[in-house]
Amino acid sequence: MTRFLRQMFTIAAKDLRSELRTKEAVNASLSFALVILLLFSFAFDPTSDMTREISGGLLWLVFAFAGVLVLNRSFARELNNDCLDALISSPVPGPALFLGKAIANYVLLLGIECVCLPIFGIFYNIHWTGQPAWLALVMLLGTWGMTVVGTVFSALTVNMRLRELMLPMLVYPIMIPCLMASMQLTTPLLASEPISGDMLAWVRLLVGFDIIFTALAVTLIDTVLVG
Amino acid sequence: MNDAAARNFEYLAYGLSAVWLVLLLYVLTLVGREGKIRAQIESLKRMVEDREKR
Amino acid sequence: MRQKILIGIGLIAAGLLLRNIWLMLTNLPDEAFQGAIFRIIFFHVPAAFTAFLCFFASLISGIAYLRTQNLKWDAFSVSVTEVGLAFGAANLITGMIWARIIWGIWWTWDWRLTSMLLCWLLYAGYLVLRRAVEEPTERARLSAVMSILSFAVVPFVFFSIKWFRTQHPQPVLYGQGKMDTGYRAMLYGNWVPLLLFAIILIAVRMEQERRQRELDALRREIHAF
Amino acid sequence: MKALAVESVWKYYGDYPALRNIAFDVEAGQCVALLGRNGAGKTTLLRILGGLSRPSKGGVRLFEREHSDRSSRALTGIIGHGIAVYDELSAYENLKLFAELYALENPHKAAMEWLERTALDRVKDSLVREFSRGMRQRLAVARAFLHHPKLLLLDEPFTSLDDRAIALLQSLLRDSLAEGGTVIMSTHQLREAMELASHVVLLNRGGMAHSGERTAEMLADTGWLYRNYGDA
Repeated sequence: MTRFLRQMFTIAAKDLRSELRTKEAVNASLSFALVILLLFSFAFDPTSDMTREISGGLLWLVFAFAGVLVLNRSFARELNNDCLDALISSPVPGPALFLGKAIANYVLLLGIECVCLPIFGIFYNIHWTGQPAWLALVMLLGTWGMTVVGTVFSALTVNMRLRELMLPMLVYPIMIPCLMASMQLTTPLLASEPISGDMLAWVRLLVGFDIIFTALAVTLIDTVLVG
Repeated sequence: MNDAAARNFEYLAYGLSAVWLVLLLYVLTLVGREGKIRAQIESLKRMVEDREKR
Repeated sequence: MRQKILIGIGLIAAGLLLRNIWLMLTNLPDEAFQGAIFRIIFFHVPAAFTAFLCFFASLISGIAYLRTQNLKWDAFSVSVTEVGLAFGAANLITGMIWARIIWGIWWTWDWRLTSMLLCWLLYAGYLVLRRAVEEPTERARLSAVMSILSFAVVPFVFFSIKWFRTQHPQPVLYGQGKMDTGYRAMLYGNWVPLLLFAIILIAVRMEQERRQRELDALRREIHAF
Repeated sequence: MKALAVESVWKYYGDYPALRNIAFDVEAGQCVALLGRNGAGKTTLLRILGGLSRPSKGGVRLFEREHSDRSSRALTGIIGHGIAVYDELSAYENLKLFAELYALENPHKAAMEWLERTALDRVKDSLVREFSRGMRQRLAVARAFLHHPKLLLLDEPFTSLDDRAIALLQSLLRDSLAEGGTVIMSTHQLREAMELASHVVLLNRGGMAHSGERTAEMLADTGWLYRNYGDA
């Protein structure tokens, strides 16, 4: 068990190190996020009350669009020099490989989100600090759901033609329940209202989504990687 | 309520034909695929003959 | 023999269907508020049932393929998904026509409509994924995983419906459905011929898939040497 | 001891059998040359042996263990077509990474030892991206030998390597064989392979054409094997 954890964190550390060294995905993702934030301001009046009402949706759209750029690189990174073969033929179990990569992606996505959030607040005049604990929880849960789904599909599409197109096509419909819940929860939080009553159902949905897809991913990853 | 137009019979007809139209479209794709398979068999046969001649 | 059985099933289905349409038009009274158009429901709902049954079958055959590595399951999985998509489309279109009359708009982002559309897109993605993989065994393996993941999302999609306000008429078969038993019998009665048609389509598609597989193997055999 | 037992392995691509009933045993200490034309199934077989692919029928046993047993992976080393090291990591980081993944006792020491043996210790902190072709190849060899594998699987090892890397690889293979290690390599370079090999396995159209000891005729005349067992 400790060996499993050590291998998992070794993979995560390796992915983070090589990503932070090249910054390929992070740079692309951050600049893309900024462009989307800018584009939204043309779509509607950024100061109106209406913006406030859909702020959660906007924010998570930015996260989802920018996030897929990071997730796409996750397994594609291993294609160079056939590194994926070396990892699969090593004694590292598939789930450790998967979870390691998912953790690396999780950290990267959360980092990007933490950069986007204040920018979003400034651009659209939203005081996002009203419910910091709840907001952090929703971001942690929602991002994990996105990460798990995205990482599995990154492995699934790694050898395919048109990989860059395939991933978003397949991944967004599956992510929708997770994104929907996050959006529903984030909107009141950005208006500094706490989560209570009926809204807790969305939190449960997020937790359920995370658990079920993590379990599915861990059981299916060996089938995906070894043909 | 016995007037056909008020009872929306026209749209009911549209609705029912829509169902069958969709299924018909699917059948057409099946027919198309059948044609493709035929063409593949033909080209494969030609390839084998070509090989045997040489 | 196989063909004769399929033709037989087709005849039975057509007979049942004609009888049902006759009964529908002559025997059943109009629904009080909706007029004749409500009869669309006898196709709309069974089409949705068929579509989801197909998607469920795709899940089962995906698991069966991963267990047995038998490509017949893969052929079944594609056929069933494609037929499910066809019936899903029929469901969406009849729903839109009905909505045009009753609600006055073609489309509304009611959650039942949206989730059907979402499932439709999900399984359309399954077909796109299949086109992107050349090698049959790898295609079978990856698409089996895809169909398992897709079906895992379906309950989440439907859970979320409950928590959104919905304009859709109350679910007709459970809850406080005020559906008359005559209507209900017709709803299920009309499901039978639709299901029979689905079975024929699936059988034809599976046969095509089998021949395509043999062709691919033959081509490899020839090209290899 | 039997290092490897291939038990009637079949591999299908669709309905097409790419491997048909392959069965042979390899004793520890043997060096097997896996021969055959392009498309005969050499790479497919090596991928199955390396755990990168699963057989459709039949099974593989490594050191009397089931192949699916992950612990047996630690005993194999693989050199494929790619160099399988990361461009954006340094030479030292690459070796240490794999030493950790193979759960070696002392990853740092293992990495340093192999950097020295492959004469890369002076550039150990440079990124692989900046390496010359030859240096990258030597690092790839070091990566494969890092965990002292008892079974080496090499896919066309001599085709992509330069002279210095070939010399290094050959000396490492000789050392490994002398210590009782086992080597299986697919190759086109018949002369180099025949000199090293103690046994040969010839594949033809995915089936076994011949397997047995490498004889003097094979060494003297590299075409002999194909003329006698393959269809020329």
